[in-house]
Amino acid sequence: MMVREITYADAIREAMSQRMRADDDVFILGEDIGIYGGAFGVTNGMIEEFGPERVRITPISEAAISGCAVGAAMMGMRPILEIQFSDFVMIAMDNIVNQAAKMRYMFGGKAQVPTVIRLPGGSGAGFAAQHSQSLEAWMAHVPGLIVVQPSNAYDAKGLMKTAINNNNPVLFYEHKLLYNSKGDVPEEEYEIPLGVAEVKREGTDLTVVATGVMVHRTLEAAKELEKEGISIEVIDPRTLVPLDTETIIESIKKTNRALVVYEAVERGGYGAEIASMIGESDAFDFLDAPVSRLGGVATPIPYNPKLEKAAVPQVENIIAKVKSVMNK
Amino acid sequence: MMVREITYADAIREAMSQRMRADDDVFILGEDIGIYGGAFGVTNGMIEEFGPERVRITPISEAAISGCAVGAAMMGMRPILEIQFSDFVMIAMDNIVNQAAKMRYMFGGKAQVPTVIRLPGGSGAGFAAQHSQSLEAWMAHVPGLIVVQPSNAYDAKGLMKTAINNNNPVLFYEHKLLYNSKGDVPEEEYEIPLGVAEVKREGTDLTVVATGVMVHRTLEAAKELEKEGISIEVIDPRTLVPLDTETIIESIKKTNRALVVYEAVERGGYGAEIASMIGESDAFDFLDAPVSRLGGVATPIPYNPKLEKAAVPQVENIIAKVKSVMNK
Amino acid sequence: MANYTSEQKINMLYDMMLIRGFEETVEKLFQDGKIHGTMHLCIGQEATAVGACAALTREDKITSNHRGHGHSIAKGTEVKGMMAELLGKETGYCKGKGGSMHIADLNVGNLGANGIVAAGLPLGTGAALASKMKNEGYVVLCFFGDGSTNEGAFHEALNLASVWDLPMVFFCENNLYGMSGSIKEMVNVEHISERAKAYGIPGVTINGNDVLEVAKTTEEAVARARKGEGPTLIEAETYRWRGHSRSDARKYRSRDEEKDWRKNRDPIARFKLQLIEENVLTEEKFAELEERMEKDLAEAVQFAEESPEPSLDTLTADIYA
Amino acid sequence: MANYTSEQKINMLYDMMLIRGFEETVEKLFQDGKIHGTMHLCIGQEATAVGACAALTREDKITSNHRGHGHSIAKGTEVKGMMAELLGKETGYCKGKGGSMHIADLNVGNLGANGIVAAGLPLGTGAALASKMKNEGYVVLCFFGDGSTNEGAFHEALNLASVWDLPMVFFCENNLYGMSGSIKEMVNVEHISERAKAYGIPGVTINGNDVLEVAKTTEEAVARARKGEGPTLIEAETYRWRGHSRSDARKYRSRDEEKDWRKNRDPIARFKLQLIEENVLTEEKFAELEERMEKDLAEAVQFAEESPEPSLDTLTADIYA
Ligand SMILES: Cc1ncc(C[n+]2csc(CCOP(=O)(O)OP(=O)(O)O)c2C)c(N)n1
Ligand SMILES: Cc1ncc(C[n+]2csc(CCOP(=O)(O)OP(=O)(O)O)c2C)c(N)n1
Ligand SMILES: [Mg+2]
Ligand SMILES: [Mg+2]
Repeated sequence: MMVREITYADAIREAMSQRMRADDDVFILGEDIGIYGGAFGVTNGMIEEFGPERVRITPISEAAISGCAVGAAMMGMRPILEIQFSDFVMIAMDNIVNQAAKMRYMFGGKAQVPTVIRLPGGSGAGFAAQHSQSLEAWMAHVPGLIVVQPSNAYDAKGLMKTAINNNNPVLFYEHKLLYNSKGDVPEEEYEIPLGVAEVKREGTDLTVVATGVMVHRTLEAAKELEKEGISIEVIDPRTLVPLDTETIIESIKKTNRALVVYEAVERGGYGAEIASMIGESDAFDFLDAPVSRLGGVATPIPYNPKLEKAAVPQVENIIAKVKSVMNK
Repeated sequence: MMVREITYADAIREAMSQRMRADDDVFILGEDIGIYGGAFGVTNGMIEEFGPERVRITPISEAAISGCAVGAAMMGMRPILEIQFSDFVMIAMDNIVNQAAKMRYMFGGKAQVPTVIRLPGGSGAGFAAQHSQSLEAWMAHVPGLIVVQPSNAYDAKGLMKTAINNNNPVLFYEHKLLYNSKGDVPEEEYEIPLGVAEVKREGTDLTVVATGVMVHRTLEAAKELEKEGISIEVIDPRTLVPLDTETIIESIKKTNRALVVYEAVERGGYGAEIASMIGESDAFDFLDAPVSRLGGVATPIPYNPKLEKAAVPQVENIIAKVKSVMNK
Repeated sequence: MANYTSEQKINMLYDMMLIRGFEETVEKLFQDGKIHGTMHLCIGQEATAVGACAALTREDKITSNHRGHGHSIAKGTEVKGMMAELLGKETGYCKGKGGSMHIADLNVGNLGANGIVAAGLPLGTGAALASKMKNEGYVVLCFFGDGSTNEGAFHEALNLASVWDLPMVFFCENNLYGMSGSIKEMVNVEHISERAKAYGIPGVTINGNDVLEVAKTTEEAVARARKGEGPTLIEAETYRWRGHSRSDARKYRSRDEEKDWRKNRDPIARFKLQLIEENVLTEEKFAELEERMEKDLAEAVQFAEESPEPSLDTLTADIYA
Repeated sequence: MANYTSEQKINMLYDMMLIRGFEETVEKLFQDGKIHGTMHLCIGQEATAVGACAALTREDKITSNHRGHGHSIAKGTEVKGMMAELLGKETGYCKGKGGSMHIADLNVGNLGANGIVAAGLPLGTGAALASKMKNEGYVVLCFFGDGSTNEGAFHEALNLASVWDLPMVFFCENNLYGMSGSIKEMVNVEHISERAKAYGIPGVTINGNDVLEVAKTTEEAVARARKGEGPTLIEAETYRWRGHSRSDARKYRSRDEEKDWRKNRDPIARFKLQLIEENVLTEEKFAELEERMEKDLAEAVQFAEESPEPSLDTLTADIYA
């Protein structure tokens, strides 16, 4: 396969474009996704290739456009909806949670809702409290939804194809800070299966389960820790629902220590689910220390850059937390 | 104090009415809360006493009326908003999460939002998937919000007064199945502090932290288990944010075993936060068994009553789960 | 504009009778404790459901709301499967998992009732968009009540349908109340149909208890939609004879008002009389229809009662495709 | 209807100049990397902010949106604290925690900018309700753009304000685009003001670049609101000279269109000329105003740059009251 270095944003665009070339039922809709290319340039050039019928610029109406995506999916299309910032999904919650997630079940299996909802999330860009949240835990709590959170360009492309071809509503969490991060990505289409985590780094002393941008910060921390003789294994679940519990559990049986690192507010974040799952699994008997979590501070995201950084885990926080767990 | 037996619904009404008599800034708004008395009769008779200015019947406009409550609170009123079923809060999420929860912080402490949002939740009444959810975990994940979940008439009255007098947005989760449950309630006003759990039953073998309607099912289970020689301690946190971690931890240090029981979908529910918190606390070293959870099945709530019962923990499930933890 | 044949008119009358009979049966079963949960009966509103659906082909779609039994029957969904669903049986349209507020029958273009007020409108825009993009030619008609026009979803959906010229008909059943809220106090316009102006689409107010007027008006709107000229907002004035749902003392309206609508504006009595005057119907024929209806409903109830409950292991079936 | 004194007119002109100068300064600081995040400049729209606020008393309130710098300055919020906020400093109106999209100054009735399109409207209904219930007599004016009128929150808020006769003015700055979306393609009405019909309230479209016309029209609406006659929808036509936010190639509109608005419809140049013709202003006086503006802004920048950053321990301060 021909492989090049492209960005996370390019990878998402490529996956969507390749699916649109292959499948007439696939189309994208959202605010400013036409000539503007979307708030983060992810759809740059797509309207030029596919035209305004399949790259549908919408009014600023999150309730209508999310319902439109769900209704179109129900009738055989495969819409990809861009919510400009994941924070605006508040206005689309009814269509996602009360409609899309439950429709198949409520109708006795007689409908399906193959739609992908793209949600750029996360802090670090100075957009403050209403444009920087990480609320994937909400969606992961809702039966009927699939929740995907790619941490790099390769996964973003592969998971996007998987998401588009999946027959259920898929919440696709992208991270603002990752859009320009580059990685090796094959030109050809490929799928990454749901519920298959990736061991990003092998280690012996402690297993860190990290999501999204935290995967990178944890890998950086791992380098530092190695110098101090601490060897950590880093696992990126890649998809929260379904979750690859087996890979996580097996790793912890080996390392005997577990830390879950996530950007979302620690309290009630999905890391709490992962930590609880570990505690209830048969890895429990292998634990030499409590399963620990390092998540975001319980605060709205502040505008000031120093405060903003302090609100979510940084490399140094991860290093410190790993050490404290090692000393337990 | 003069004490009578009244229902959970009566207790909430009495607390609101007493506050409205004492404080002109307190008023209620919502759909059908006038002569209709609200979907569950909680506001019966209030419009007759307080009139349409302070018992404001609204159009069916959850986005406007939730924003209206927040804006009025910001300007010195103390609105109590009834969302007819907690499931409809989807349409009010922006006002609660992006506005009310963050306003004080975003404005550098220059505003406050003293409003109570009443959310009748839970399953068991045959209302199916869109009228039976338990999504308190969403709110408990959001900094800036307070989350209250009374399990009985006494707590409902005391926590309602506390909520109304609190200067922050308070999500007040009521349970459909509890509205007609009776309890001893003083006529006079009283407050129950936030963040103070109640030990509903003392025990020695295992601590169950249960919320909402699960408190009652757990107490029933406790009676059965006692016959079999298993003594469980039952704790009702009463408020999820703030959470009384100390009472929970101390209890577990005594019993050495912990189970969290909740109605919400187990995956990603607030019980995961409680379980993780326990695992990370200094109760960890006292644990003789993994911290376990018993929550709702990962399914939309079905209409058929047998299936509906099977979707959330019942007394027999709690008994079985306790035994399995005892045998670990 | 179709001139309905005698047979078509008789079918319309029968459907209206079947809807009312169905609702009365459901009410009875509810009182007998055979149906649980809640239900929203459409007795008194039979002409809106039947008239609107008479203007649709089987391929056309509808989205419905919480008060959806009539819409379903009018669109061709069968009372057997509906009754079984209300009894929570495996043979119900939703295998007993949906109940009254979620009956759907995609085979006849019934995209489902909905428990969330106004939610069917955004969903309808999506179905209409699919029709347009796939060139399938079907039209989507959304049923909703007067009260739901104050939801943001109503506004956003009508605007989207208008700017995209979607093949849709927005059909508002104005029965004067949204639960206990009198529409006169909930909006500041004389007619809901005036709201069409905000979207640059036609809006019309009609007598929702005259099934032929409803059918005629809807046909025009459907024709417009099919031609690609975009959506229409139809406001059909009618009245809900029963309470909002299972428990409603109806303190918010007067018995006189109720009596007036029942006595003087009964859509079935009106149509029956009209057909008799047109010599399309006789009392004998009407009696036959009643017999047939009772038989159909009796069979439906028997079918529902004899059907098995869903097995416990179906609890987690059909969550994901 | 107030006839503005020369002094008032000069103050209006100065406020417009100050707003533009503020935005140009912010733009420069952003390019120099001294301001991070994003910003939405209102250059070209100075007359709407100043004209609307000229019709308000200090006790009256405004809610604003993402493009709120002009609204804040016009309502009396000081540039020092605003600039400090944009630089993320402790002395900023939000102690450095809010930034451009969340500047608020309750002391002068500025209830805050908002990062969520149309969110200020429902909040405004609440403030107006408080005014009514507490008998405080203040009016609430909500600023929002053309694009936000397609949000459900717009619909629900206008309806609620109308049925409750809330003392409000809904002020739409129609600058032809919502980000990249041309309003012509996003709504099917000629004028946004036509949407008032759906709520039974007055709607009017005016030249948003004529500050006196804006002030006059707003005054009428405010008077109406204060009398308890309910809200008014004002659509003020204007133009955003800059891109939507920091990074915008403006491919969705033509350079000619931009040139036309800048050359021929500059609200400041227009008002300046008018005041000179009225002999209220001279070139000398104008030069003085410019000097004063530059001094005010230079002081603001210096104040902001010299102000300390918030200390890390304020991270979790002011979350709960
Ligand atoms: C979003 C939402 N808000 C409120 C409700 C509760 N509710 C169910 S039906 C109804 C009244 C709807 O009135 P209308 O649209 O006129 O329909 P009708 O019942 O009169 O047929 C209300 C308030 C709901 N189901 N969904
Ligand atoms: C709910 C929501 N949707 C989308 C956005 C992204 N967004 C910010 S401003 C804007 C355009 C708003 O247009 P308009 O209301 O006309 O105001 P203008 O920018 O033209 O002043 C959009 C789409 C948002 N902030 N909030
Ligand atoms: Mg109605
Ligand atoms: Mg605009």
